[in-house]
Order: sequence, then C-alpha cells, then structure tokens
Amino acid sequence: MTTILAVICIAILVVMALALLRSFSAPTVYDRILGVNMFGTKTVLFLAVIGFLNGRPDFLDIAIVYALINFIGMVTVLRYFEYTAPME
Amino acid sequence: MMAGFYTVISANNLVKKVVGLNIFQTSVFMLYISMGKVDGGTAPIVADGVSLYSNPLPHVLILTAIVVGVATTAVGLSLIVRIKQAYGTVEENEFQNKDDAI
Amino acid sequence: MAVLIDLVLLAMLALTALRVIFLKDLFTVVMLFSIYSFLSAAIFVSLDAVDVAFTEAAVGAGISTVLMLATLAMTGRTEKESEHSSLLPLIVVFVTGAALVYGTLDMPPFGAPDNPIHEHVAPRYIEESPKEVGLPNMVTSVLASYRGFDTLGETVVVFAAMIGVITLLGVRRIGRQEEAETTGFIAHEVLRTVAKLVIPLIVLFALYVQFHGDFGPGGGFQAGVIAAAAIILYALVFGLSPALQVVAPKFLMLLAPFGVLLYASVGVYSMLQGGNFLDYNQLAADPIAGQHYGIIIIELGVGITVFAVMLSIFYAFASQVEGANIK
Amino acid sequence: MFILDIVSSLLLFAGVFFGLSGAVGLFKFPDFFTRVHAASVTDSIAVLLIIGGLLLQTSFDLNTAKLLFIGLFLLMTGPTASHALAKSARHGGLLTLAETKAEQKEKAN
Repeated sequence: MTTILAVICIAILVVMALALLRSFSAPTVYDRILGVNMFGTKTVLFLAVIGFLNGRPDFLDIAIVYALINFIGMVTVLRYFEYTAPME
Repeated sequence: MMAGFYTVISANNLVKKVVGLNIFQTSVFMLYISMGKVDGGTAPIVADGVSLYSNPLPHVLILTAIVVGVATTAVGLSLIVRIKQAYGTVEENEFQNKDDAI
Repeated sequence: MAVLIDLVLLAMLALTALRVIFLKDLFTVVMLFSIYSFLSAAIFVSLDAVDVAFTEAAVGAGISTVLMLATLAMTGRTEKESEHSSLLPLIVVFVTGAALVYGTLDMPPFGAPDNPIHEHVAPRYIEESPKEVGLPNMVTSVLASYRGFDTLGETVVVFAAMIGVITLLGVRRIGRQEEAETTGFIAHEVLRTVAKLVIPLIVLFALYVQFHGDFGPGGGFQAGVIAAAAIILYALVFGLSPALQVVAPKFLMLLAPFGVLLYASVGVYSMLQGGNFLDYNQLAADPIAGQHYGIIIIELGVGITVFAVMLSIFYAFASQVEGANIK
Repeated sequence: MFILDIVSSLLLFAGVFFGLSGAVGLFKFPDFFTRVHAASVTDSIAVLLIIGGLLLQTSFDLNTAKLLFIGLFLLMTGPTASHALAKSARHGGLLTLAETKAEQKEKAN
C-alpha cells in the first residue's frame, strides 16, 4: 500500500509541476489564475495523500486550511482584479 | 533565498521589494526547520507507538516569527500606500527624484 | 522516497522564486508568491513541522496575499524598467550567498539524531513536556508554557503592528449609497450563495483549531487568522459596509487589547497566587490541571488578539481601496 | 482488508489519471473557456476519486470526518471558483475560439 501511495504522491507532484508551469507562462492572465487555482487543489490532495504516506493522517487539518485559503485567494484575486488597469 | 535577497536589493518597485523580503524570510524559516528534522522521526505530537520526534524548539521559534513577519509586512504595505498617496508613485527612483526636486 | 519528494518541492520552490525576479507584472508576482507560500508550507509538512506549515499556509499564503493584492489595487500593477544597472546588486548577492554556503558547510549532517541542536534543551521538552504539561502537542506546550514570555511579547508585537497600520491608514467611512453600486460581487449569484454556505464552515473550523490546538496542530495564532479569513471572505463577496456592520472596527479595537490583557492577567494572577509570572502551576490545586487552564486561556487571548488585528488591518486596506476606486 | 486496499488504489489511480489529463488539457486546449472546462471538471472528479480512495484507508474516526469535510469543501468551492473566473473572463472581454474566428472573418471582409 505504501508503494502505491508513494506513486500517487509523485503523480500528483507531476500535475502540480504542470499547473505551476502554466501559471509561469500563460497566454492570458485568466489562464494564470486558473493554473494557480488548479495548483492549490492539487496541493490539498497531495497533503492528504502524504499524511497517509507518513502514517500520521491526523494532519489533515493542514489540507483543510489549504482548501480554505485557496478559495479565499481566488475570490480576492477576482475581486481586486477588476480594479487594476489592464496591461496585455 | 538568494533570489529573494536579490529582489530586495535590485527591485525598483516597492511592492516587489516586499514580496522579495517575504521570500527571503520564508527561506530563512526553512533553514531553521530543516535543522530540527530528525531522520525517521515524526511530528512532535505524542502518538501511540512513536518514540522518535523531531525537535519542537525550532518549530516554536519559527511559528512566532511567521506571525511577526506578517505584521511587519502589513506595516510595510501600509507605508507603501501612504507613499503612493503622497508621491503618486511607488517606484523608488521616481519619488527620490521628486524629493530632490523639493 | 521522502528525500525525492523534498527535492522536487525544493526545485519547484526555487523555480518560483527565480520567476518572480523576472516578471514585471506585479499581479502575477503576488500570485506566484502565494504559490511560493503554499510550496514552502508543503515542505514544512514533509519536514514534520506541521504547526509551522499550518501557520505559513494561513498567514503567508492567505493574509499576506490578500493585503498585497489590496495594495496593488491602489498602486497599479506594472513595474517600470529599472534605470540603474543590476550588476552591483548581483555581485553583493553572490558574495553574500557564497558566504552563507560556506557557513552551511560546517553544519552537521541533515537529519542525524545526534546533532548539537538536539542535545541541549530539546530532549527535556520532548520527554518532560507530556508529563509536566500533560498535552500531546509539544509545540503548543513549549509555545504557551515554557516560552510563555516570548509568546506574550509576540502578541504585543502583533498588537503594535495593528496600531501602526491604523495610524497610517485609518478606517475610512464610506457613504452607503455609492457603495451599494460598486462593491461586492453583485453579479455573481453562484458565488454569493456558496459563500453563504462556506463561511459558517470556516468559522466552525476556526473554533475547532482554537480548542483542538492542544492535541493536534493548531492554536490561537492559526485560529485567529482563519476566523479573520472568514470575515474577509464575507467582506469581499458581499461588500465592505455590510461586513463593517457585522464586526465593527470599534469593536475590534476593544477586542485586540482585551486579548493581550487576558494573556497578561493570567500571568499577574499566577503571581498573586504566589508563583512566578505566567506560572500556570498555581492556577489550580493540581499542577497539570493548572497548566491546562493556563494554556487554554492564553491561547484564547492570542486567538482573540490575532483575529482582531488581522481583521482591522484588512479593514484599513480595504477601505483605502474602496476610497481610491470609487470617487 | 485486502479487497479494500485494491479498490482504494484503483480509485486513487483513476483520480490521478483524471488529474493528469486535466493538466495536459490546460496546455492543449485552444481557448480559455475550454481550458477552464478541462481544469475544473477533471479537478472535481479527481477530488472525488482521491478522497474516496483515501476514505477507504481510514478506520471510521475523526480522520474520516476530516476527509469528508475536505471533499465537501473542495466540491463546493472548486466549481464556484471556476464559474466566477469564467464569468469575469467573459466580462473582461475574452472570446471563445469560435468567436475569435468569426471576428477575424469579419475583419477580413
């Protein structure tokens, strides 16, 4: 089971890296925000899996905080985005 | 860590300087935390059947440091807002020029 | 295995930091900074520092990002080309970096259990604190009991930051009428509905973190930040002035000193009982029960102060943003 | 126990597969709105599958509740965030591929 969890961990890391690349270089700003959002979701899953991998699943709290903060971050980005002058 | 330091020194925009400062700070935290790690140890919360824990001391120090860090960030950012209101710009060289003009 | 995960995370971290240097669009810079915070918190988790990861995720990625975005909304989002050359800073950075790397060469090997750091007071904390304080979470017991002075000073620092921000910015009053048209996501019906569902959950979770911090990761700092985040979400989605009516800034200004005083009064009370300042053993007949009471009360004080401070800092920024953009 | 492990790893692998396909879609799809589609839909199903897979690993206790909380929360907020994002993108004047093409045609004429 541990091996499987480890493989899952690495696969999620790959997805995270892809989302990160997307937010590094994206055609529009909205794409960047999308990449950041996806990165956040995948980090939540990654943390949940790594909790089980380390055998201490009582640390799921951190994953919950990530989910909360990710959502709030998204809302903030969208909220203040309309105020800033367009650039591209 | 060096990237953050570089940003602090070289960036012209004050907001970017604050971001750089935060990056710098976080990497220092990471150095501390890595010292507290023990191989094969686990997080310092007592659980059944675990006897080897990581060192809780750096964790405590850094925990408080993070909160103080955000407090300083907030003060810095509010200074930036006032600078913007007073000078109309947040680029370092621009408001220096304005200072010289006065 | 764990080493591989660490390395991948570190590589991503370094890439993010480097990318921040070369971007001119500050909006993206701030978003990448929030990613950087998330990544570093993930590294903290894999280094077993769960409490630190908790704080970093809530504070670094949450509050800092919100504040930076609010600042950007006022100052504009592009960075101008720098005029002076970047050679000198680069040299300074390289020299400092080389010195630091040279310094780390002397460091003991990573993760070895007999490093000097693990031999001074740490074993005592690890072995004695479950017995003396009676709490499973050693970080909480060290933070609140052994190093109670530090934490008190820390709370005061946060409080001072609030005073600084409020004197610099102040919470500006906005006319109700013009606000109703411009703030809040009026058009986003879905977002408003979901926010209504989510906000109670966040507050519930904050309370859980506050009172479960003795047993799992968490505590006053984190709980305060999360509770503040719930109100921030409310203010973002429904507009600032409804939020100002729910939790008034005046109320927050009373709340923040109340938290600090609660903390300090525990110390004074234990002095009156004949012990030292912040000596929780005096709070009850049984020392361990006394420790419990002490820690719960001071964590509550910390939580209240942090909540009030974070929220009033956010109010100060947000009202500036509204003021700058309505006109 | 053994069967549970197999089922749970199947769920986990399926979840990761959807996650990966979503990430690929983030790069490969032609315009922004299809990319939102790729990211958010696969995100939701990946969350469902991975949380489901992990749920089978817990013995019924506080961790189960926490996992359920995470799953519920992500399922509520993820689609909402995507919706809000797409809506502001639309508001901000981003066009779908078909519309861009139509516009180009109009210009050419």
